[in-house]
Amino acid sequence: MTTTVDATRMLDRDRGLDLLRQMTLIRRFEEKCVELYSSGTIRGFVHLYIGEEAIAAGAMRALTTEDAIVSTYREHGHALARGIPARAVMAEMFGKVEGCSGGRGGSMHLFDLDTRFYGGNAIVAGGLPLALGLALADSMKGRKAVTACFFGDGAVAEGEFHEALNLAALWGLPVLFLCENNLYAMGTALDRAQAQTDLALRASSYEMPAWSVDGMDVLAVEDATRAAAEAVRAGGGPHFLELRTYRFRAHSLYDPDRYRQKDEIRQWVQRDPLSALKERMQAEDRLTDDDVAAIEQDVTAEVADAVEYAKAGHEEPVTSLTRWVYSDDGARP
Amino acid sequence: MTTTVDATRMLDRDRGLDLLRQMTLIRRFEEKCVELYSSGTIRGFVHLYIGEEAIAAGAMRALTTEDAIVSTYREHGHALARGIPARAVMAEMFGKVEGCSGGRGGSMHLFDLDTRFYGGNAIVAGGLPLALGLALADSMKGRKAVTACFFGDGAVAEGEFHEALNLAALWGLPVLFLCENNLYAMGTALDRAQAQTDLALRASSYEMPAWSVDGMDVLAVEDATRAAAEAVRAGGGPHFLELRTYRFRAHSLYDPDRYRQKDEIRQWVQRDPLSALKERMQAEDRLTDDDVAAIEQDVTAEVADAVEYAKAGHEEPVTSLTRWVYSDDGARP
Amino acid sequence: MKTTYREAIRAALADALEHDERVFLVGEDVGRYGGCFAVSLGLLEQFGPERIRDAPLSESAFVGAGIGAAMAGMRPIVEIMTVNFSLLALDQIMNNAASLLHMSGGQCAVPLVLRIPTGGGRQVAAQHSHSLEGWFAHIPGLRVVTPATLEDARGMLATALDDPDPVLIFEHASLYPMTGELADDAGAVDLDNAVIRRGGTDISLITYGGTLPMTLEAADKLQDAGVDAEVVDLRTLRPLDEKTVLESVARTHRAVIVDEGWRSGSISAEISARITESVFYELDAPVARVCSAEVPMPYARQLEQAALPSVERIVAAAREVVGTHG
Amino acid sequence: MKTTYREAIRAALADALEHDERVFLVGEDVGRYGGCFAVSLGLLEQFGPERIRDAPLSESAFVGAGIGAAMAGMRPIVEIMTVNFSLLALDQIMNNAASLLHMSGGQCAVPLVLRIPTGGGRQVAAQHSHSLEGWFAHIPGLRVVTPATLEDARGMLATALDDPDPVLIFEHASLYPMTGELADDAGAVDLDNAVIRRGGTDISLITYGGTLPMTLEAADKLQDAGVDAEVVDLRTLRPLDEKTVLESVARTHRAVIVDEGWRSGSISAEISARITESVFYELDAPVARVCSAEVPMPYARQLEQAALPSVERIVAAAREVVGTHG
Ligand SMILES: Cc1ncc(C[n+]2csc(CCOP(=O)(O)OP(=O)(O)O)c2C)c(N)n1
Ligand SMILES: Cc1ncc(C[n+]2csc(CCOP(=O)(O)OP(=O)(O)O)c2C)c(N)n1
Ligand SMILES: [Mg+2]
Ligand SMILES: [Mg+2]
Repeated sequence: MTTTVDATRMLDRDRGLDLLRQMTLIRRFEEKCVELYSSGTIRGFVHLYIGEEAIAAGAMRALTTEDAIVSTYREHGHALARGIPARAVMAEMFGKVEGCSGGRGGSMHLFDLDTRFYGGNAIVAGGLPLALGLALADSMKGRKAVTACFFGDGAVAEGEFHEALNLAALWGLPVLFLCENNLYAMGTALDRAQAQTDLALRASSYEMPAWSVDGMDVLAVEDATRAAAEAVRAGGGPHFLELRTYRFRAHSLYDPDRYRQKDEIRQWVQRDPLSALKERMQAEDRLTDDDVAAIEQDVTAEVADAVEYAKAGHEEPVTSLTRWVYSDDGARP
Repeated sequence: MTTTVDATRMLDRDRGLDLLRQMTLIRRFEEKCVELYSSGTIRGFVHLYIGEEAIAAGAMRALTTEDAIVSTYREHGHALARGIPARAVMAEMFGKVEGCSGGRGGSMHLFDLDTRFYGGNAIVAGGLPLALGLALADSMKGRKAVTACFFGDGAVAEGEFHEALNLAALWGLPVLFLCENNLYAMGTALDRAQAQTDLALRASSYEMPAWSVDGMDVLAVEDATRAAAEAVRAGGGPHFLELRTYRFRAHSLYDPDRYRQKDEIRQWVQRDPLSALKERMQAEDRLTDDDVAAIEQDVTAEVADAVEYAKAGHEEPVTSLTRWVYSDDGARP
Repeated sequence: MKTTYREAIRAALADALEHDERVFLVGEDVGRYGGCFAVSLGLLEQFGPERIRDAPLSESAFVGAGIGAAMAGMRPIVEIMTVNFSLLALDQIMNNAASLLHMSGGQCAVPLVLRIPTGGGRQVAAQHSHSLEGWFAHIPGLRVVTPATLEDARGMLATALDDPDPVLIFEHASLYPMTGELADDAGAVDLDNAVIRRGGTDISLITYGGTLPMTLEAADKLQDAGVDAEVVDLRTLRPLDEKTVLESVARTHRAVIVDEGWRSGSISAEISARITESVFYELDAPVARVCSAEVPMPYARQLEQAALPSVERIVAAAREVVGTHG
Repeated sequence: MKTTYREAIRAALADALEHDERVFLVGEDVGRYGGCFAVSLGLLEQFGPERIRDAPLSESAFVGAGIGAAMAGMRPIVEIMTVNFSLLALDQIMNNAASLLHMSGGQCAVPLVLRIPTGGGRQVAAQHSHSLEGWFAHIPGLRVVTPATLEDARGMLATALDDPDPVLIFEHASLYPMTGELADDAGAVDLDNAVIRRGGTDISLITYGGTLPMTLEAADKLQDAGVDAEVVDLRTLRPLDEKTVLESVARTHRAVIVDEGWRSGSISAEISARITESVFYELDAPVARVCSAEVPMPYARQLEQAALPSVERIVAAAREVVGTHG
């Protein structure tokens, strides 16, 4: 079943502006990253979230500060929407000490325990077992927290996906599985990777409530996430959401993107979640051109400030190379 | 759906005698193994098949010599029913050069490429990926062979199970998955290991035909296996059978079996597949006491002969310890 | 008090579960079954299914779950039934447990304890006889310990649980029935130092875990042959207590390393390399190694025995090194 | 002919696919995408989806399928996208590929070729920068090779496919763009011998794979400093060509091993141990090692560079060993 937007909530202008600002921040932040990557300031692998912003913006708005997040290497959007300062994320991309992972993680490993953001994980499906453990710890400690675990459609083929969904359901763990189905795992289309292409059906085979959501509709994502998270929080055990989306850019800034039809991309770009929300708000007279201009200005300034902050940041001296291999040198929490 | 026995075939006395003899051979062979284990002649891990004989006997009778077999560490029954001489199997248990694996494998690693028996595998679910490859090779070579892959209910929780079923279905490989559901994985009952306890339903979530069979009814097993194997052979892609059974003995000769109710065991023992077949044949006047006596005598002689053969076998000299680590020394096929 | 290696570990587990509510045990058949080596027998009845958790056959998922629970402040003890199955969880161990602290710039400590029975010698053949503890010691971010005595079986767990980082405790299956005297007040032991189990002046026999008993036996045999051997128990394979090893070799000027791992690329090679690097000019003879033959373990008894280190092979190697073929 | 390491491997793949119908390539994104390092670009169009098989993210399943296909007489080439993901298939590699021949008493040979890009240096951080080829070389039953030149990139695959046993070919990702001249008739090369890439009399620099280029550069720098260094390229890490290494060290009496793996328990330790065991009395100085720092690879450029072997570190280590600090 696909959730439908509850129209009464649509009337909330602040909510719309908030979501629009969030998605715009992610979009502009990543556009800046592309620039900085071309100029060689940002290195390594960079996986853009452009086109998928509605999921991070909508889902995070439905979660509380008590909840825990487990993410992937395509996590700039998750990190920003969770509230990690753009400064700390950008500084991490620069590899500076001021980065949210001290410059040791880079784009694929953004961490922030203050917001219970347990990191980008660069092993496909590698984060799912971690999510079970976080949820188990919270439930053993009697916390009412939900662990939200993001992963892509490609992860569904991994053995760890199966082991994790079975164990979560078997133990009734408070995990919310958020599958970002953008139809491709690098160059491999969903139907060339999965015998069962209905991912919600796949998840429900573990006796876990699962449904699909239009991942290009930020309001639908927020509503579905809230409903599922509440069910999990209420003791309903793990839930699964398939968020149908599409990445507008290549898999990573390395990828020439030879495997997708230009037409397919064009069609999805027409469903750009930012434009979609704008149009909807405008249609309901909830958004003025000034609002949009203000958001753009505001967000551009935030990104520029983040870049300045990152530039001004410090490089860790090589003398402390082996720091954090063990906690002895101060990491013990 | 559960398959029903086609009564007309029941009239075939030879079939009944053949199956009864096969099951009796496995039963007596393993009873002898217990003796030899207690006396220290057989060492290592020994996992008894007693109670599950109907599966090996029924399934193997439905397969052809072209077909390939992948098995587990509980494979004495599979090996004997496939036609590996009791002598070679017993010699392997003794660790003799004359054993079907040259004494290097032991109880858990019976191999015989003449019958395309690709071995007992002691890593739970470790054999499933091998089965895909055997099937892929056969299909690429244009052979009409089926790869029959045995594994237990416990294997269903492993990531490799998921990866293998998905890949087999995705690539339409000629694999017949034979899941011996004896309700326990060592001390862990099915419902304490699987969120989805209907294993045929689990398998069908991969878009593969799957059904459950009474694994205590040798005729039902043979018929279901034949139907499934024919479908696979005809190009129907992978099929899955859940064979419902029970092990009458402990997990291994190490296991004190503290975790099962004596009552449960008693109830299942009343469904002993050997007695069940005998009663059915007797009820239809297809079996005389002399037949039973003849089979027992014949089988006892075969087992005794196997033991003599194994005793007379040779111990590999330690000078050839590192033989077969690489093929240089002659293994190249 | 008279006890066994198995009971000592069980007592350590019970202690930890009793005194720290953050501690729980998870693994295959650790509860209802009592542990495949009966180590956790009775703990389920004592502490209940919440804290003695039977897991399905899903090594990667429950090891990863242990890592996640550790990150969130629990003190999980995860048992992998045997090292032979640890390969299925190796991605979680190397890419998560060992890396998270560093990847997160010091935020994500992983106070996880993994208990892993290891070793060969029981005729369970190629897939069930691995000795990979030295191999795991290659991974930065992990601490790898190998209790070889009742004291260490009793005391290493508590210290491991106090460690903010992941600790892998490898229990050699052949040691479980080992019986002996243990002080009633035996408790936590350090995980930092190798220990000299037997003093000697002629040669240093360096070993750990399952091969300690046979190495001590070899030392006695050597004594009869007039060779006074010192026996060093590494105890911790990562980080190595280089100091104790080097000082011993600097005293005896000769060394034989005994290691059940396959020879090439084993921890014995690392120790040999470090000895050469640090006390080369103290050596009176090349460092020798007694390891397992480089073969997937065969089932046949005589072949398996020939593949494993033995008192005879240790004695022969030591005599070769001291040059006393008397 | 002018070519690159990447193109040389592609040519070797095309050759094999053309001349042996038992050969096929399977892995993640080897087809439609062209391989994540563009090694197999164009092969799908040339050989079709039956023989250039894109696999889902299921490392254990498709590596195991390769093993099974090899047992049944095919000659599969399985690509694991990078070594970082090979841990997910390690059970299949150690417990099946490396063990089946022996476990079956010589019946089940596994003529499988695994191609595995490896190595760090591209700022892709802790989970994507492993150099585990030396670690894999610990496993009996496997052959582990590390092409470091255009000739070996072009020629090792054919020989690996002819081998009746599993061969792991580790391609260091930093070598793919390496450009140079390759004979038009370049073909199969042996996998048995280490090769001296540069003759020298003062010291032996022993290395393999990704660190060969910097080691040769270091040798030139050392020449300027009056040190005549010999450079040995191991080429095959298992089984090791001990003879070539030992003969070189016996001539130069000094050795530095350069290895991108983490230092403790790396293949460099094994080589050091073997040198001590065999030519101890020929050594004029302790054997030294230049390895990667024992740290999960950090993202920050200066930290990663400090963690990896470098020309400077090799030169410094060599000068230390020859004692010429001039
Ligand atoms: C275990 C593993 N195998 C392969 C890779 C290489 N890889 C990185 S991302 C990716 C595709 C993942 O696709 P999906 O899960 O759909 O996420 P998306 O990139 O589409 O967001 C692959 C194959 C990896 N990181 N981990
Ligand atoms: C990967 C792995 N984990 C654990 C084990 C130890 N083990 C051996 S058999 C077994 C139970 C398997 O149960 P099931 O698959 O139902 O087969 P059954 O023994 O009931 O025939 C376990 C846990 C193993 N061999 N492999
Ligand atoms: Mg995707
Ligand atoms: Mg079972």
